[in-house]
Amino acid sequence: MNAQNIEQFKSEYSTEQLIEVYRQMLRFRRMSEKTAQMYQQGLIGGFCHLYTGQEAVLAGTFAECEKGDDHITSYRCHAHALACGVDEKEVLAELTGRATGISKGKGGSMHMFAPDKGYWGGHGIVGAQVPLGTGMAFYHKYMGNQNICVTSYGDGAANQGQIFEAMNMASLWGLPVLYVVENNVYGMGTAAKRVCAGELHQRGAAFGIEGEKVDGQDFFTVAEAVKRARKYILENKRPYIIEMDTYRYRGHSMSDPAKYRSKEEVQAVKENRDPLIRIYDCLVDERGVKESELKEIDNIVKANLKESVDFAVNSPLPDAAELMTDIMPK
Amino acid sequence: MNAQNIEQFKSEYSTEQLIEVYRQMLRFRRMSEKTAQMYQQGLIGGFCHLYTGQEAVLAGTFAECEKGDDHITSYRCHAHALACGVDEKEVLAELTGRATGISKGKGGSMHMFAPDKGYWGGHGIVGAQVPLGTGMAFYHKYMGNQNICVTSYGDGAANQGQIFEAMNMASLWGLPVLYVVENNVYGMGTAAKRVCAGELHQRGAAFGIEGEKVDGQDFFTVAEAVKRARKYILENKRPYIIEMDTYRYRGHSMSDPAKYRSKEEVQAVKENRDPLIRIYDCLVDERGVKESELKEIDNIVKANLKESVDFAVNSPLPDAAELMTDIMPK
Amino acid sequence: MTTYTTTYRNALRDAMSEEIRRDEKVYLMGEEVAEYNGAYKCSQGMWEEFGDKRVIDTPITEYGFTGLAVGSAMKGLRPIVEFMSWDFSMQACDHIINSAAKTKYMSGGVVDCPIVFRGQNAASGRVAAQHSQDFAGWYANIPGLKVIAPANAHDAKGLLKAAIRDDAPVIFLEHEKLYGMENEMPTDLDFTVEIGKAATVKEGTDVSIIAYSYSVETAKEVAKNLEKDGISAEVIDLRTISPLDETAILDSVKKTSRAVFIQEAWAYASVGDSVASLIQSKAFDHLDAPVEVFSGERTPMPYAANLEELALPQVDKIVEKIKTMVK
Amino acid sequence: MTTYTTTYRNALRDAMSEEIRRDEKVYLMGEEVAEYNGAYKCSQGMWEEFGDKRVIDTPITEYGFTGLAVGSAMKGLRPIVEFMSWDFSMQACDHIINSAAKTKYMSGGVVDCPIVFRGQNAASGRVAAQHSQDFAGWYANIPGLKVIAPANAHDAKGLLKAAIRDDAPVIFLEHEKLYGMENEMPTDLDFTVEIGKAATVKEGTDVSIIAYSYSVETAKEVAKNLEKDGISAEVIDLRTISPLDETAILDSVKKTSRAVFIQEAWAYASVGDSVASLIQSKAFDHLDAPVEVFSGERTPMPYAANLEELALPQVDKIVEKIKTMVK
Ligand SMILES: Cc1ncc(C[n+]2csc(CCOP(=O)(O)OP(=O)(O)O)c2C)c(N)n1
Ligand SMILES: Cc1ncc(C[n+]2csc(CCOP(=O)(O)OP(=O)(O)O)c2C)c(N)n1
Ligand SMILES: [Mg+2]
Ligand SMILES: [Mg+2]
Repeated sequence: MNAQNIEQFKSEYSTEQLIEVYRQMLRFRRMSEKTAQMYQQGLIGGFCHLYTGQEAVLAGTFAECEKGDDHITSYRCHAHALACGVDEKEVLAELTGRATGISKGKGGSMHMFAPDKGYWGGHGIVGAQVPLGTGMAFYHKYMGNQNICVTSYGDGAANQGQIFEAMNMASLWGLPVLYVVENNVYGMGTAAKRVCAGELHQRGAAFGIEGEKVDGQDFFTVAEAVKRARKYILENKRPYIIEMDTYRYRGHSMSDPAKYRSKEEVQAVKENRDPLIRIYDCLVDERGVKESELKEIDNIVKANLKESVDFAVNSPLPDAAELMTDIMPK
Repeated sequence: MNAQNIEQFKSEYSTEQLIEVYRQMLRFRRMSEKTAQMYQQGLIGGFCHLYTGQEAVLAGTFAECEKGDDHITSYRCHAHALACGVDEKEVLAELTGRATGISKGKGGSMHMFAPDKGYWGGHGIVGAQVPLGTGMAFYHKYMGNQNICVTSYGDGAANQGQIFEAMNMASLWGLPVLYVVENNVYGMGTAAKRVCAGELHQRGAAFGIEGEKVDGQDFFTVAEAVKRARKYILENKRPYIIEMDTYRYRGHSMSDPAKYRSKEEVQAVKENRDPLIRIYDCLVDERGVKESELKEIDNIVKANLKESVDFAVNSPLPDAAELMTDIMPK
Repeated sequence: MTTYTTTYRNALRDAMSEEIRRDEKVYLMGEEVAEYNGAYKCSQGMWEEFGDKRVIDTPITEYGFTGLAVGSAMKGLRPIVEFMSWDFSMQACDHIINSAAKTKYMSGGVVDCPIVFRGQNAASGRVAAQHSQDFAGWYANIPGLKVIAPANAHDAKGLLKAAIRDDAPVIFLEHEKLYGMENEMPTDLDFTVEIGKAATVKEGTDVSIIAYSYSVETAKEVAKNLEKDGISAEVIDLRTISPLDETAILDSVKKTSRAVFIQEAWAYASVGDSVASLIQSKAFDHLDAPVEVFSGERTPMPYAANLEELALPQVDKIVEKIKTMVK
Repeated sequence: MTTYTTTYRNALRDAMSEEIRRDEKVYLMGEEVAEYNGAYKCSQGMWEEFGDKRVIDTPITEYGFTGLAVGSAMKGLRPIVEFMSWDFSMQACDHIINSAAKTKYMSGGVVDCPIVFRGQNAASGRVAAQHSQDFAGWYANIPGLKVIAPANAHDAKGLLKAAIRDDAPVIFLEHEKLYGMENEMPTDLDFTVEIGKAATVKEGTDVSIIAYSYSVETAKEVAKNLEKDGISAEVIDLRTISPLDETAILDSVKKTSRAVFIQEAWAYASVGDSVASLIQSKAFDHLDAPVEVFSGERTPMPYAANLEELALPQVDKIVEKIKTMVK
């Protein structure tokens, strides 16, 4: 599959659309930063995995998905919820374990769902979302829908046997699933190269599934690849793999000091490959958007976020009776 | 890896050696046929999986293994026991559930072991022997041994996620394991092509593991490939995959009437690709061995087998006290 | 009410077929379920009738296809997943528990998972250590799952239909030794047996014998033997293991003052021990003797015929014990 | 006897290090155990000391590396396999059970599998539904396995060393809330705690409170509360869950005539229910009240702080109940 000329692809996005993309990525980033703060203040408990640095993967993917498509991912799932249309309020209320949270405070940081918005979580067992997402693609085939399921997983997860099992079936049965490997270089404290033999975008080759690796730090590169992949999947009735070359700025979870990598390594990505800086520069340099306008967007995002934090911390804890509800269907 | 010239390879085998190979394959075949009879007579119970038709895979593999190598396989494990040096008596006594069986009658058809002979079973869970065998290769690396573990599994098993997980580690850690896929065209009633996307010998490619597919019905072809693979594995400290193109003559187990394939299909293999006929013809046509000599070998094999059957059916059932022994080490 | 008579095996087939006809969201998936008609022939003729879309042969990848089926159930399909043997569910239990059983709760109630996992459970005869385990206790332990283990063809059909219509994930444990059992059952397409209700198989006054699945046959045998000695045993078939029909159990024990549980499963952390714990906790003052739990011996299942027999609950031993309890 | 004081976490590290030094066949394998020093820092400094051969980081493939370790154990190595959390053992339980626990029997005794599976078990605090399950019952159910769950640093060290030296496959359940607990223990390199022996943590006369792992802390708290009301509770720490120290349990109950079990696990098919079943069966005539089992609530673990607290055994409730039992 040949990539579209990226300049031409870029030109298909109006400035208005790109500003919206920027706003979305900023929402992911700001919420993530705020979440870190709140965790340190003790407002959030348990495991908490942030998405800072990987925003272009999500923004690019969503920019080229269509209504009716499904999305499923791991525990690193807060930004994914926003991308699907969930409000910061509901995410932060969940993170703080409140009754108003997206999962009524029962799911927590790793378990957020919004089925009405095509968002299927939020899974804590490494790799588990991949057969699940493949099953959602199975649903679309079963129903004759022209939709795909975007199934995201990490470089560490990519070694899980269940992923190979799912890919074999996806290939045999022609399921409309887009496998998105978010290769952020580490699985917890382990560098991908220490635990992954071979290339992750070629992990489907044994089953005849094509794949490619793209720069996951660049919104346009991601979006172009996803657009092409989505078309390929629906036209050919085949799954497809995109490996996103990306990076997480923070430790694996809030309790990880990330001593397994150097400050310089992180700094280099932040300076040279930051997804937000890239889209910002594009808007200012190529589209002539005023920096003040972008600043204003940031202000609005921050104001919104502040409101959401207030909403969350002022929300009540779940009622004690909630302990024993939602276990079984009525 | 280039295959050695097969005629030259053949010439490395003395006629005496080839007669022994023939005798071994005949032992596998005759015992398998006898097992079927005994099953029908009600002397054997449970699931019972025969090896008829696949004999060259085993004979060829063992011909080129060395002392200290380990072998592990699935539930289709009776011939493998013989190949490792277990006596028919112990196998048949196990099949009939007697105290004198190789597993004291406790293991049964699917569970036979002879660790002192490098034989590690005999596993009933599809795919499970593959990580186990990879662990035995890990042992050899750990101990600095110049030995490999031959790990056999079927076309159906080849889809198991745990196999991919094991292969990833085998590749990363350079484990001396030879993966032998016995592709006998069916996994139970399911044709391999219905459930296996892609080629089975390429299933390690994602991890940088090389593999090849060979004619598993021809002793020399198998032996040549295994010899080469073993050398490659030890010299390069890398795993390797050989897919054996083979065929099982009987149903999956004794309770399978095998209606999913035509009589003609089976007949064609029996007539054109029978491993025993091939080695027989080679001995007679190329080595000038008298048919009467081969007939005599068959007679001895049969006489031996008869003695073994007698031994088995006249052996006592396990003592009742055996029910609760061998559960925990002392 | 018109009825017909068929085997447990065919009752399962009929239940699945009727529900597949009734609801386009229902499909069957598993190893050998389609072209081969099922390893135990429980889906005989279904692939022929319903085709590839609704009756699906899978690769031998329990982890993967279970996860796939669960994902499709979250989206609203209603899969029936066959495990050729429940032993193989160990490859899939992560999805059964972490994905199917827990997601409703984790999602604050918004994600349902209407799915049935079914197949042969426990010792089918001479298949030895890796193919004879009883998983009732493991799955009963887990909140968010319903666990069913029918002991006759009538219940097999009625409970399987109920399970397929249920919005919860259901564990459905069958028994090879029952597949050939014939019983009468209604032809009514809406015939179901209510999940969560035990059945009194035989009324009695001296002792309550409680069991599930094939052990109900053992219990009936024990009861018949006791009759010769003038001991009147009540036999309770749990039918549903989780949720447990505590009322039925306690009512019976309050009447008989003695209780025995029979199971093929290993005793430690089993359904039987929990029922014993329940009875002594909730009917302590009614008990004339401790509750006795008869279980499979604490050993992997041996292959030898004589040992296998000894490994499973023994009618004689149970009869003897009950005699000492009652006298 | 010289002693030293250290944490449960470091006691585990010391146990593993001492055994790795002692026996060249012992190695540690798992996710993040080497360069990261363990997700919970239980292998702090080990990789530095022993290097890549003996302390091995694995890919996140529990099924595969468990099988690999089991295979190496059959050949005679003595692996210690760390599950970062026992929840993830669901991906590996087939090898733990079908390969490690059953092979000795299936092979007529000739294949041993000396291996220790260890890691954090049950609720570590706010980690919600998929990371809080207690697996004691599941593994206790299985013959061929030993199951250990130490409740203090001293036992953690002594039992882990004993487990590594044992030729059976051992399940070793740790608890995050105990990792920081400090205790005194012998420096002797051959210090071990015998597997299969419970400990009397506190003597008492009115009620036996039995528990394992972190619930021993709950039991101690309950006992302290009861003292204020003049009730003398005996606290029994099982330490080893399987094989169960029946004698210790029954001796205590015969003395106190009342028994309570506390566990974080779900009740159905649990260790607690089996202990209750045992007590009523073997000490029926000694009991002044039914055995009461206090367990985790029958729900996936919620994330919200207040709900999580309610989901776990509550000291107050237990105290209240015991008061009614004793009065
Ligand atoms: C089966 C399983 N094993 C281990 C863990 C613990 N764990 C959680 S996240 C993680 C690392 C995953 O890395 P990767 O897939 O690269 O995703 P990332 O966190 O980088 O987004 C591990 C080991 C788990 N949750 N599930
Ligand atoms: C995990 C698991 N699933 C299902 C089965 C039932 N089963 C036993 S053998 C078999 C077919 C295996 O086929 P293949 O790997 O091709 O080996 P072959 O029998 O042809 O030698 C199946 C489905 C099993 N034993 N284990
Ligand atoms: Mg990663
Ligand atoms: Mg096959």
